[in-house]
Amino acid sequence: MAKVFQKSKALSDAKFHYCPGCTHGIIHRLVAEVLEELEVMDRAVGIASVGCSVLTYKYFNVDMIQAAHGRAPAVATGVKRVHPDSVVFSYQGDGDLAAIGTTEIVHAAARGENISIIFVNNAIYGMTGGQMAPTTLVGQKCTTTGPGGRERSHAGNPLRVSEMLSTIDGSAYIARVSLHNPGHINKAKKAIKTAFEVQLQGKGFSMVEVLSTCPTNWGMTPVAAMQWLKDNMLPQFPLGEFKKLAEVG
Amino acid sequence: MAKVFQKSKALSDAKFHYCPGCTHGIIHRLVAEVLEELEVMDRAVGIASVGCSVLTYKYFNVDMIQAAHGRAPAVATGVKRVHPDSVVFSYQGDGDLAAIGTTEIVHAAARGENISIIFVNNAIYGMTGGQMAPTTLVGQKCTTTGPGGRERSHAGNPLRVSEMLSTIDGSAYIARVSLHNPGHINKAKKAIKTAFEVQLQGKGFSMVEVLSTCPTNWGMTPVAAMQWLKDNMLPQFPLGEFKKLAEVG
Amino acid sequence: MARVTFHEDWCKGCELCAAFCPKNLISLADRINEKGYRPATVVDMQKCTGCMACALVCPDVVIEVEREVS
Amino acid sequence: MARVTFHEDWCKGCELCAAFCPKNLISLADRINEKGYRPATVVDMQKCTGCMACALVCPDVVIEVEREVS
Amino acid sequence: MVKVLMKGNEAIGEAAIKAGCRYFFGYPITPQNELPEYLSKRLPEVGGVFLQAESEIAAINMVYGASAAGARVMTSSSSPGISLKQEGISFLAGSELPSVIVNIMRGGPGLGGIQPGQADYFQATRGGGHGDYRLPVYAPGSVQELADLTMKAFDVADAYRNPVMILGDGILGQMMEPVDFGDSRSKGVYDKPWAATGTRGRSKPNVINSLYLDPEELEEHNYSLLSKIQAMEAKERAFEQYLTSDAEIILVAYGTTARIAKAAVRQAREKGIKAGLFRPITLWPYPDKELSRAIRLGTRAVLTVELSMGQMVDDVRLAVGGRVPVYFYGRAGGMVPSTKAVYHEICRILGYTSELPSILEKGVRYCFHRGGELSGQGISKIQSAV
Amino acid sequence: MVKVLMKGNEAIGEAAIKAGCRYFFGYPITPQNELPEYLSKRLPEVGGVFLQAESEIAAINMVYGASAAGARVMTSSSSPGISLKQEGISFLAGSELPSVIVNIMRGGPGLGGIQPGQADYFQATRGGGHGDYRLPVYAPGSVQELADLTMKAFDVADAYRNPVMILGDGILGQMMEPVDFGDSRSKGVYDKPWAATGTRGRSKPNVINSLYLDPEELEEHNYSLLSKIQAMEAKERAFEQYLTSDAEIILVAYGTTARIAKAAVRQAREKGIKAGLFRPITLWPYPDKELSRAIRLGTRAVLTVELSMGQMVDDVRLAVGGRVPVYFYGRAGGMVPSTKAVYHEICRILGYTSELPSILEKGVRYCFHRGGELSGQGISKIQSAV
Amino acid sequence: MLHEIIIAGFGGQGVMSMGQLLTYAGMLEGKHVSFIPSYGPEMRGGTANCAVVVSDEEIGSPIVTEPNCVIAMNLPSLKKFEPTLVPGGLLLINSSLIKEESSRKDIRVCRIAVNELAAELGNDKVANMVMLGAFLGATGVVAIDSVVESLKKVLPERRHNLIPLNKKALELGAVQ
Amino acid sequence: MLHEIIIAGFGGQGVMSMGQLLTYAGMLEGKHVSFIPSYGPEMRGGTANCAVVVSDEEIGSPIVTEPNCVIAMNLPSLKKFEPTLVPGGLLLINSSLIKEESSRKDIRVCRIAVNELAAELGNDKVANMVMLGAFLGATGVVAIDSVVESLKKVLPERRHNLIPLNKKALELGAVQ
Ligand SMILES: Cc1ncc(C[n+]2csc(CCOP(=O)(O)OP(=O)(O)O)c2C)c(N)n1
Ligand SMILES: Cc1ncc(C[n+]2csc(CCOP(=O)(O)OP(=O)(O)O)c2C)c(N)n1
Ligand code: SF4
Ligand code: SF4
Ligand code: SF4
Ligand code: SF4
Ligand code: SF4
Ligand code: SF4
Ligand SMILES: [Mg+2]
Ligand SMILES: [Mg+2]
Repeated sequence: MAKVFQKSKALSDAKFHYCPGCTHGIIHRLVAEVLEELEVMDRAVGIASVGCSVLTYKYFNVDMIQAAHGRAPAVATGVKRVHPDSVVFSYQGDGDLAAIGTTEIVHAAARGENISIIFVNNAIYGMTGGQMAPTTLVGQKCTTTGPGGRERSHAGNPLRVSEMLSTIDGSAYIARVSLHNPGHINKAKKAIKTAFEVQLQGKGFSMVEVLSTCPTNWGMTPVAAMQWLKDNMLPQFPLGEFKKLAEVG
Repeated sequence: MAKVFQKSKALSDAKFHYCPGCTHGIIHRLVAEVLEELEVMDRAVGIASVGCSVLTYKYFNVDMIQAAHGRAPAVATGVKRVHPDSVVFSYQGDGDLAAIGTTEIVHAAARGENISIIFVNNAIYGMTGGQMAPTTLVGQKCTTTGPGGRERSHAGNPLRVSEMLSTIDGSAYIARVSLHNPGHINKAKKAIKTAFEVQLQGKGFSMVEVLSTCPTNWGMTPVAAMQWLKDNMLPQFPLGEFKKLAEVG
Repeated sequence: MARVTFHEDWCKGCELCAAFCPKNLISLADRINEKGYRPATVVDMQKCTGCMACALVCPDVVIEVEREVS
Repeated sequence: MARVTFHEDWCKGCELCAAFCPKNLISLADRINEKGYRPATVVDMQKCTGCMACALVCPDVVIEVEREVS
Repeated sequence: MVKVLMKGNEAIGEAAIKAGCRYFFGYPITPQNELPEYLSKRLPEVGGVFLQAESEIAAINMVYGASAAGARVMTSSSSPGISLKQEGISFLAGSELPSVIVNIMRGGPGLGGIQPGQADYFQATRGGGHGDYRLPVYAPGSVQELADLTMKAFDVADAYRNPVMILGDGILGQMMEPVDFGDSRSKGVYDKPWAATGTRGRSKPNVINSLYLDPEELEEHNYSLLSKIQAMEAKERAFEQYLTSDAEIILVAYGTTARIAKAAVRQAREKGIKAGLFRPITLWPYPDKELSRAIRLGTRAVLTVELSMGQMVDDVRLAVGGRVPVYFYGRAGGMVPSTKAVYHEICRILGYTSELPSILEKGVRYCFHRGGELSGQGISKIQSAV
Repeated sequence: MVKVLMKGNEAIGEAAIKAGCRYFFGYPITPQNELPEYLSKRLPEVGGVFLQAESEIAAINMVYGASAAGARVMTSSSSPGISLKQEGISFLAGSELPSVIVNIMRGGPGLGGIQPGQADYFQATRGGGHGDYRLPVYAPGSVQELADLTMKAFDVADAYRNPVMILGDGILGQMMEPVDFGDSRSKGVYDKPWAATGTRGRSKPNVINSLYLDPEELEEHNYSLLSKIQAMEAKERAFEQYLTSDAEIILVAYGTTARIAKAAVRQAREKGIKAGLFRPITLWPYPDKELSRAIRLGTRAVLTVELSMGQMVDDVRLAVGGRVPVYFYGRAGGMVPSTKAVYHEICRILGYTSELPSILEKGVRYCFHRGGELSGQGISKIQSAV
Repeated sequence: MLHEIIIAGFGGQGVMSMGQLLTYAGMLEGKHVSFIPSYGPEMRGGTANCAVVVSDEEIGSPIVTEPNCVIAMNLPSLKKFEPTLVPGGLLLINSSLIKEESSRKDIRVCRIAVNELAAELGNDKVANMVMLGAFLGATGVVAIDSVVESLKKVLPERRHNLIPLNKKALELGAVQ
Repeated sequence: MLHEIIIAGFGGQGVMSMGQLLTYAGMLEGKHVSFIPSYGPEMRGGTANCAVVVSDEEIGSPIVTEPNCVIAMNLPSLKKFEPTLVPGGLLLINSSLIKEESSRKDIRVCRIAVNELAAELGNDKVANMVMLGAFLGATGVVAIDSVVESLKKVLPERRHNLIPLNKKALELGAVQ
């Protein structure tokens, strides 16, 4: 018998600190496997953002930089401009990327910055305890929405980041994937791999938005959270490749 | 004989400080006429941003607030939430709105904030002396582009803000207009009027992007600048109504 | 019949009005206004149609237009 | 023939593997691991197809899968 | 006069409502989240607006707009988020817009940690932002004071048309104590004829602005701000003295550390050691004259205790003016000195060596002798066994 | 050794290149635009990268990334833009990332004006950002010094793994003076084994980080930062003394105002008045011991002159320690005191009343007497006819 | 009297409610009280603790570094806080989860199998109330009635049906 | 000698180049020099001025509040800077644009019709060089040759053809 599935070398020995069933762990694994398969571990530089995944710098077996809340794309830009041959990625939550970090992500895309973004959309601020995120669904209850959940007339609409960034000329690859079952997890990995390949080909900005769960702050079991993602997030956040430059292989 | 054209009451007696032939003055007039025609002068609150138009607070005959660079939409939000019956608009340049203020404009749109934005796109930082803007065209020479002008591979692509904001669910009316001749100036006024009407109807976020000239920093006569706008900006920034909610009258 | 009036002291001599007057009626005067600019002026007022093109493009609200209205 | 191995000490008992195992082979053990969780386990290993569904959804990289490869 | 048991963060929220504040704009950050969370529920109940902004910067600029429009308005954050608000705070001061800004401090610099800290003292008291301006900074020492000073802050903000800061720390924000809102309310709503509300019949438009391109005009504006600063310096200082009148050593501490210092002073008094506590309640204006006067002939030393590497100690030295040595004892990063450690510090300084443990408690210590010379700088890294 | 005539802003740029800086990230703002504009041309010529960021915040975080990746890197801005960088600066300090930050100060607060100012002294010298950290702050007084200190700044930044600030003002940035870059270069490129470059064969990944969730770890980190701060305090202070050895009055001023003060001192000496100038070149670490020592038996007063309402005067008072009265004279908003006004101030303080004009020049004046008591506070709003 | 109490355990063991109820009860009895929770990410699935002070006089420091009572609901808590107890202090150990004995000889130790006792009452969720009862039985810091009174104030109306059970748990603990 | 000079005029009158050339020439002669321009939006279409110091000794303050020479290229500049001249100072007036006379009696005044003189040379763009020449003729702060030398350094190679004309203008000014 052969091992057909084992932990990637691009993951360190540190145990994840995430809540039971939190999909951050799945995404870590996918990114690590892609880094290993593309053989770029020794020139990869990852940017950890501020959110539950702030400690990613402990989990990836590559050089890592912890960035201020929302500023990972700017930090990634700094790294990439100094070492154009490095493989630079950021790992950001929806509060980090789609709220405070909007300017930085939009302009990294507009510059066609040759970096890859892993965007974890779990429709909530996980780390700070369940406040409303820009991606929170209308009606979804959070600690700052009041008992009725997000009200469209008061707090507006969930931001569809992939659609927005696709309109920007510098973006080369934009995809939205989901983790709600093993099949989609495999697709998510394919998209992440494409994103890194786009970077390796020097095509410009790539981002994969990963629909994820936060069982703790959604107040559900991990299994129920997967179902909730499927039932509620997919309609608001359709999956697909929103942008793929013709030349992207 | 009757006066068919005269200065609007919504303009103060202060003379504009703009350079000769600068289209900021035209836009001021259009906004003023709309405020007067809609009879909202006494409940209008304008937000002046940081750019050549920073002194607009001297020119409009309505209550005005000068905002920090890029933050006019947030300031407008503060005003509108306190006085929902007021008519709130911001007047922002492309450096202000599309660079440093990206987060604020995107999220004002996402909230469906019921305000109107006048977005003056002159493809350059006017006030600070001609540096590259997010809207600067590829090849356009600025004081910070180097002699070859903006290089796509280094500084990326001009940001098409109207297209980007149109993808956001909270935006109710988004249009791009131009001032390169009297006919288009009239169309620009119509769009501005629609934007304010959308606000009066409580439909949500409205923005009119006005393609404008900066003869001084483009290094041209005002007349040549109008032609340059037509020849170079229109292809990159197509005109039109990018978003008009069905209900918008 | 139509007439355009220039608030000369506001004029900056940018010549936009001149460029867009369909009748080519506008030119800059030789005198200098208080701001140091040569102000725009119309010599041949009879030819003015009151089309307002000049007023619409003037960035400094220099121009008033009067015309016969029916 | 296939086999799954659990690095029990990493398991947080989230039950995602159990939910997605097409053969319904996985359940939580009664014992408690060092982190205070009931770890996932497979009783009827013969039925395992090595489909990897469990490993793919496990957020804590607990599971290794072995299988006959041709 | 019913006491309720409340978290500090929530008490601030309730006090704001009692003070007539109806608008809150903020962005989540630990350890102050209970404040926005509380207000997200409470404000709509009283007809107010809670809006979660897209960032701290957006929040402070929404505050700018709401204040410009005449409202009583608040924002809150913690250290890194407050750094992001510095431009906005400078604008509020420059445009003379009243507002209340809460900083529930945590460990820094950078992302630091989320445990309590007092290392934003400099930032709060002397312009983290650019330009000449000052904020009244209140340093509550209990949940009751968090409530009382929050209410006061709104009045002071309106009276001077100036932003005001409440400077707490993670412990104060998270702790529960009984609090009595009583009939305490703010002095009521100030008339704001300057506000940008739409002219609504007013003949002259109102303009809110901090730009003065003409340097002579800007200088005049600076002078008028300075006059206001001087008025606040004269009238708005607050402090507490505890057993200072005969003290050989005066401890100076604020907020959480003042609580610890008070306990240490008691412990010292029980042993017959004449210690006292001077607790500034306003960190700006600093009660420097009052502290100066507290130092008498019998005062042999002043000891500043902070959850920092030494910041308020500058103000203490300025007040003391070199007359007695100024000692500093600090912990950092979320670590908090024990009452006993502070007591030992008192004993060490006064020479009661028999009271000292064999290994001193962890902490940073230094001393400024008369005339300002620094000495005895040291970091004890060994945690005492005690 | 060829002198070239250069604008201050451009001299900083050229000096950065001479120091091996190859990366610049910035955002336009007056009065420092000539610096990024210069580098947008020069950096590509030497194989470097000039990138205009989308904001000051993006710029400082690009600096963070480039520095983390091992590069010598610079950013520049002016007052409001520097306020926006405060979180980033705190992160740079927390993660121990060397970098050079230029602030060409203008009038504040808020949008203020674009004329020269010195009102960001507090922000620069004591953490505009949150947490316990310090930046070496250089205050050049001429275009030559702008160049020399910029080069030095890169070395100091790398030596201590700490951000360093160049604090100039609009006049220094805009003025032209001859400058000699000579063979002056930085000490060369520092080895940065800690940088995040990709492991490239290194066995252990490098991590750049300022987060320490465990308060004990964060405290250790704070202590290690403090040790570095103390080392910089001991070794990196710089200052100039001019005729202080027999001075009855010592003027203290930096940057542009030091130039004016020097001229006023000369004017006084011509009249036989014993004035001297103490010019701090590092504002942090402040040369407090040196200033303290400059005060001798014959020193009757110290006069601080600033383009602010009084900020550095705190450091002067701390150094003087109450031994002689500390006077302050300041202008604001872009207005600059004339040499004669400063000379008059000297005469006024020393009692040479016959030298005084009938109306004193515009400005803010106060005096801290021995022991720190404030007095004689006043704003002269009337511009003298002189 | 000055009571400085540390209560510590796993996230889900109701440690915070114990502390808050005790604090509330103290307040109802007119005593000076304070409560400080641990906070932050370590709570998530990890351990939680709180410091309660109940005093007849004004409270100096609400921060408890040298408690005179420690309630340890799990082993890590015992390890962490046992050494901080003042000599003569009281240590309450949840013996349902902690098999280890205390190593100190200069303190008073009570072992209570709160999970089993709660199970006796038919609801293991009230294990924390059993422990709180035990604490009150041993110290009398506040009366059980005051805690019950506090429950009435803290619990929403619709959950008042739980009060009798909680009261039983407190009383059961108190007699251990 | 210490020369403190203010040069002021409209934006397009070449006021900054005059100042820079003078400064450059001073440097070439081994003197101590400094140059401070006015900056900011007021320059846009408005007025511009600069302060030049040329000195044999180290320069104290480069800021000129009491110049010993003022060159006024237009009326607003005359109004603004004439009062700041030290008694005995030199005032150069561009009489092509300024009809007004100086109101001070304690200073030296020269009126030069620089526009007309420049027109004589066939290029009104060199009016500023005529004025600079007049200033040098009156004061001898630096030699005309040094200014010509400076032009060589400041102008890009392809514009060196303009140097003879500028030299003529300087010389023409110097003999006024
Ligand atoms: C400047 C700043 N503001 C706020 C915070 C507090 N904060 C920490 S994480 C976070 C948001 C986390 O949400 P998200 O990015 O969605 O990540 P998640 O935890 O959901 O994975 C916030 C607001 C901070 N650390 N810094
Ligand atoms: C925080 C901050 N950053 C930078 C500036 C400097 N600044 C003033 S205006 C401006 C940009 C103006 O460009 P734009 O918004 O396009 O307006 P325009 O002048 O072209 O109309 C900048 C960067 C500032 N005042 N504040
Ligand atoms: S809080 Fe949510 S996002 Fe964060 S670790 Fe827990 S489940 Fe994951
Ligand atoms: S610089 Fe450009 S945008 Fe500004 S006023 Fe002049 S022409 Fe208009
Ligand atoms: S109204 Fe028409 S025709 Fe008359 S001057 Fe103006 S543009 Fe010319
Ligand atoms: S467009 Fe207006 S400002 Fe321009 S020349 Fe004509 S009248 Fe004058
Ligand atoms: S490999 Fe497939 S069949 Fe085997 S345990 Fe895992 S999910 Fe079940
Ligand atoms: S998915 Fe992983 S962590 Fe969750 S129960 Fe299964 S093995 Fe354990
Ligand atoms: Mg999230
Ligand atoms: Mg622009």
